Amino acid sequence: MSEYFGNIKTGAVTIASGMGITLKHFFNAIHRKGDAGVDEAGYFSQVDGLCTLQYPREVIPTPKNGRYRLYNNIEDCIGCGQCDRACPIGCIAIETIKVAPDDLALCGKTSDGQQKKFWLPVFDIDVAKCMTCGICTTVCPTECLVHTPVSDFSEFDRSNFIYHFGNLSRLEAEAKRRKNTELQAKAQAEKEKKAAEALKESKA
Amino acid sequence: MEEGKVFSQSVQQSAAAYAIIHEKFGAAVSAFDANETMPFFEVLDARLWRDIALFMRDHAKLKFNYMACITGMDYQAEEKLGIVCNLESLSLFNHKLAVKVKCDRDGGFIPSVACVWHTANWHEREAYDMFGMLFTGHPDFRRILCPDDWEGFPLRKDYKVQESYHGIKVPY
Amino acid sequence: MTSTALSQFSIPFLMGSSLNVWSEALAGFNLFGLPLGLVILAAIPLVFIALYSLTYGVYGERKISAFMQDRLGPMEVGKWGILQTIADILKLLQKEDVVPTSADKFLFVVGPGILFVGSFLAYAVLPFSPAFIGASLNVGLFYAIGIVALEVVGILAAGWGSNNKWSLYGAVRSVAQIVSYEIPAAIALLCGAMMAGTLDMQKIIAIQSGSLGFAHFFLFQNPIAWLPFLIYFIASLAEVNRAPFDIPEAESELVAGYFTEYSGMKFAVIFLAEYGSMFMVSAIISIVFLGGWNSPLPNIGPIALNDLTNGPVWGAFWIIMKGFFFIFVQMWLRWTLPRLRVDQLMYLCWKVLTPFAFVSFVLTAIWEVYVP
Amino acid sequence: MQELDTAGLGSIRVTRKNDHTVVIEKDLATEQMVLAMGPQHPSTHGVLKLECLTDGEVITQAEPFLGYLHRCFEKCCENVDYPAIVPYTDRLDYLAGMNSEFAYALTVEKLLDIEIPRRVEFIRVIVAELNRIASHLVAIGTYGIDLGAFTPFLFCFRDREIILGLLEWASGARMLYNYIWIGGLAYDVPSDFLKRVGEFVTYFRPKAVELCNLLTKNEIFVKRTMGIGIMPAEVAINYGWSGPMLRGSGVKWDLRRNDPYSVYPELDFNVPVPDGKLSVVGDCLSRHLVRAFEMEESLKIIEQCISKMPATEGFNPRSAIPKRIRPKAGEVYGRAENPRGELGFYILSDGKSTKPLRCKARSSCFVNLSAMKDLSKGQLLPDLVAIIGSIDIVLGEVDR
Repeated sequence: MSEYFGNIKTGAVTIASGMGITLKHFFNAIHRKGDAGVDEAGYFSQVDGLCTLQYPREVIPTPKNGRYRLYNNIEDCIGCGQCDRACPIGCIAIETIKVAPDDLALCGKTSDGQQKKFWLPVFDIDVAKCMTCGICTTVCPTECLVHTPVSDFSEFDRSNFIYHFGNLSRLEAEAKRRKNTELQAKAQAEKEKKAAEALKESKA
Repeated sequence: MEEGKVFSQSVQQSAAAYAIIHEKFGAAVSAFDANETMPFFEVLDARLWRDIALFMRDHAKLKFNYMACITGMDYQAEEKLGIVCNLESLSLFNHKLAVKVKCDRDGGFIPSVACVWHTANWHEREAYDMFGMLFTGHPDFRRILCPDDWEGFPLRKDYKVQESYHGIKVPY
Repeated sequence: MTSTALSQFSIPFLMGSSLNVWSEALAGFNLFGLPLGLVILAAIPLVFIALYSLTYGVYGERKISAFMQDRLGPMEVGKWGILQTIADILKLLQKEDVVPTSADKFLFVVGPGILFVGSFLAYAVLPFSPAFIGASLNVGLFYAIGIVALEVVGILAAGWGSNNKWSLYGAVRSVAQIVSYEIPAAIALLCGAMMAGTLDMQKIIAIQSGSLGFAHFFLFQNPIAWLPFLIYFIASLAEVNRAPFDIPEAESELVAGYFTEYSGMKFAVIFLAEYGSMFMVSAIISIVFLGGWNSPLPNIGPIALNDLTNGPVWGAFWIIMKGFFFIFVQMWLRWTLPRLRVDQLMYLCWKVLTPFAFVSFVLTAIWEVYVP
Repeated sequence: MQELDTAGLGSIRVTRKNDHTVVIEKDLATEQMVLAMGPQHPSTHGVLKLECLTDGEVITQAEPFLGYLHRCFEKCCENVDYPAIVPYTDRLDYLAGMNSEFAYALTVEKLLDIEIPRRVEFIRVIVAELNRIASHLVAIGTYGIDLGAFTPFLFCFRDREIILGLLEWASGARMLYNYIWIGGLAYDVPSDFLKRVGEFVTYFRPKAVELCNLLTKNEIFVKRTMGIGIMPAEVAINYGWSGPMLRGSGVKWDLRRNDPYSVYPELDFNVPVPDGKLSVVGDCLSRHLVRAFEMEESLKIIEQCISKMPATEGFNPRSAIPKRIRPKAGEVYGRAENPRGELGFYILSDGKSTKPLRCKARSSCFVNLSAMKDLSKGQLLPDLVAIIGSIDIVLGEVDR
């Protein structure tokens, strides 16, 4: 019999204490917790209250080193392809054209003075496949490929997820390729001429 | 234990456990490979694997009552499939040991130890699902992760992905 | 609303404060011989029912649950999300009304209808103010207890009709629950009726009126009255499938219980029937134990608070406020407690509530007979 | 005694007694309903399908079906080199990314046998324990929802949001970090990160007590979970259970204590095991209690790590990371104590390539779930939901 009444007593007591907690939260609902980020000093001194952030209007605090949208500062990119090899998913596509010796100056240098040896007509990152692991940003020698803390980059059309960072238009790229093929053809012709002369001398 | 190299305490415990097994099963059990990261021995005669398992679990000084996992393996060089079982004695002797059992590539049989450790039930189904070695005496033997009518065994080294599954293009 | 009802009860209460003067003038207002004032007076509670149960009950629940859980609740539609429920109803209106092919079409359609009607039929007998009562039956309380059972038919039709395993579970559970919780509920209300000596809702409330305000309420008249009050409150929770007893539509087990297959307006009908019956049950408990439209404020010497705050329109205010208080407690319980299992539910009903209901019934009888 | 024909619906026996009383015995064969608690169900914690044979509310057999979230983790590992597998291990148990990375990094470091700086070890323990608390908060919150209590879930996720913020501040991502690399860390923790973690510990303690009063002590919660899904200790070991499940059955086995790794031997924390006073040993409630008390232990560990943390001058988190990770030929089975149990990695390397020859993940939820078939025999449907909630499965780790 005592177990029967004990059951009812503990039931009533625990339900009452549970309801006390929810009522305390209900009456505390007049305060709203601030929207400070965890990286700000006063985060834990904010008042305890409703902690909803109304997303489109109030922005969700992300720290400066957040790893979200990829960005490639193409001027600094030397086209080495390290990031393409390191990416576990392989969502980076790079095409490079060797810079002809005479327009090295035209191609320019990276911000820290390194001479760039490749044109970059195509540097595509398929952000839909990217899992923001950040390995490409760590292997990049000139650190031009970085993650920006912009966490909301949703698109309506899937093809917009392929980010094009290449800095050559198709025509320029065509021109550069033709120039390279000519150079190669000339170099090839010289080599044959030299080989033919060497052959003649060896015979003579 | 040929060289005089001093081994860590856990490897010595495993060696002691191996000695008891070797003494009972003799030839059916290969030499003890005392490497630091995972000491193991191989069961040469696969048909005895279930008896060895029962012996390891119930022997007074062994008491391997906890099976951590069974890993399916594809030894392409030796044209064999195999499993690696990590066994451990929980809260009794605290020693660990790994056991390897091999069977030939096509239509190979390994006796199932699902009746010795319940963990083996699903692990063996997964090993079959991924590698295709058959486990005799398994209570409920079918694929676990892939769909039942999937062709081929995905984790084999010579596995070619099927072109389409129920009309859905498979290669990504 | 019949004019006799008005004359029979409102005259003694029309005297006194300004609110009464205003409502009396409105009552007397005639347009081309048509008693327009009476129609307006009658419309107020009906508008309230439609406004409350269709919109602000749902909005209130979402806001109260949000505040209890450190959330904001709906804020997008309207100033503080006020128009949220209207937006919901419009959304549900334009949703396709899917009737599953293998469903039993007639039962599937009729189920929500019976459910909605069952929960709103009891409003006919609720006295919203001394001047207004839908139908002043002299067996009002008996009718209210009886009509609640109609919901069971609606739930069973909906559950069985949608030919879905989960709904079948939900429906069968709810039949067991509502039918078995009728007994402690009825006995607890019987204690109230015993104290009043009549089943007529108006008379029950009239007996509880007096200059001392809340002292006249049955809850304080009888030392044991808190027990039937508590029993009826718990049993009423179970009857409207609320809080710890929402087993028929247990979201986490039965997906959505008996209304899994419903979408569009049928879902809205079931959803609002629940809120309708929530208010109905709170109104009954406040009528029987807390003196429906009587104001709880006592007359303290010269300041005649009680007389100031009584009268036809004040009456409607008081009963609605008491109803809202009990609805708040129901919501408060829902967002605190986990759900009972079916067999624990039956244990609570037959092993705890019913015996205590009989005990309180006997004690009230002793109190009524021996103590003048 | 006369047998009536019921066209195969069971037997009806009518016996006439001498005083004209008639006794009718009926045992009609009621058909068992197959109920697919399918991959899309509110309380299966992910895409798990349970095919239940139900006789009324009682379940005679519940057969789990897996594979809906199988992403061929082991096949991917064979085509990607060692450091690039780390982001894949986050996606195994996506509620405890740090712990999974920790287990993988430990295993490969055993193969490489390189020496890890002490500060790296302490940072790893702090972020792993923070992730354990976050994972337990999800487990307790969703367990409350399974039984109908919505409010504790919201309190749990409000506090978990702070932990995710802290981990995002340290590693850059909220849930899938790629932070613990093989041999070190991706970045050092920001300057006043440790102070903020200390503030979090003092902030969270009263909140945990409030959560305990609201849910764990609630009589209805206790009635719904006590004495349900009882698993005795030996059978739990035989099923290969680990983590809170094994400790819930009364076996005092915690890898941080029994097979110590990293700096855990230097830290003192006790391993909570139910003693039968608050709950029946081995039932759903004791598994829940183990998780609740473990959060308190994790807070203690974090506090000790903050006090013992070496200074940061001249510390480079990537100092011990070899240029090309090409481990020697051999195989290793390394493991760590994940919030859901023992996550083990078996790695076979042939010494020549930078890609593992075979990398198997021994997932704790996969093994804990295998006992579901026997655990759910003869239970009621609502109890089946309570049992699944207490096993606390994450389908990412079950299906790999």
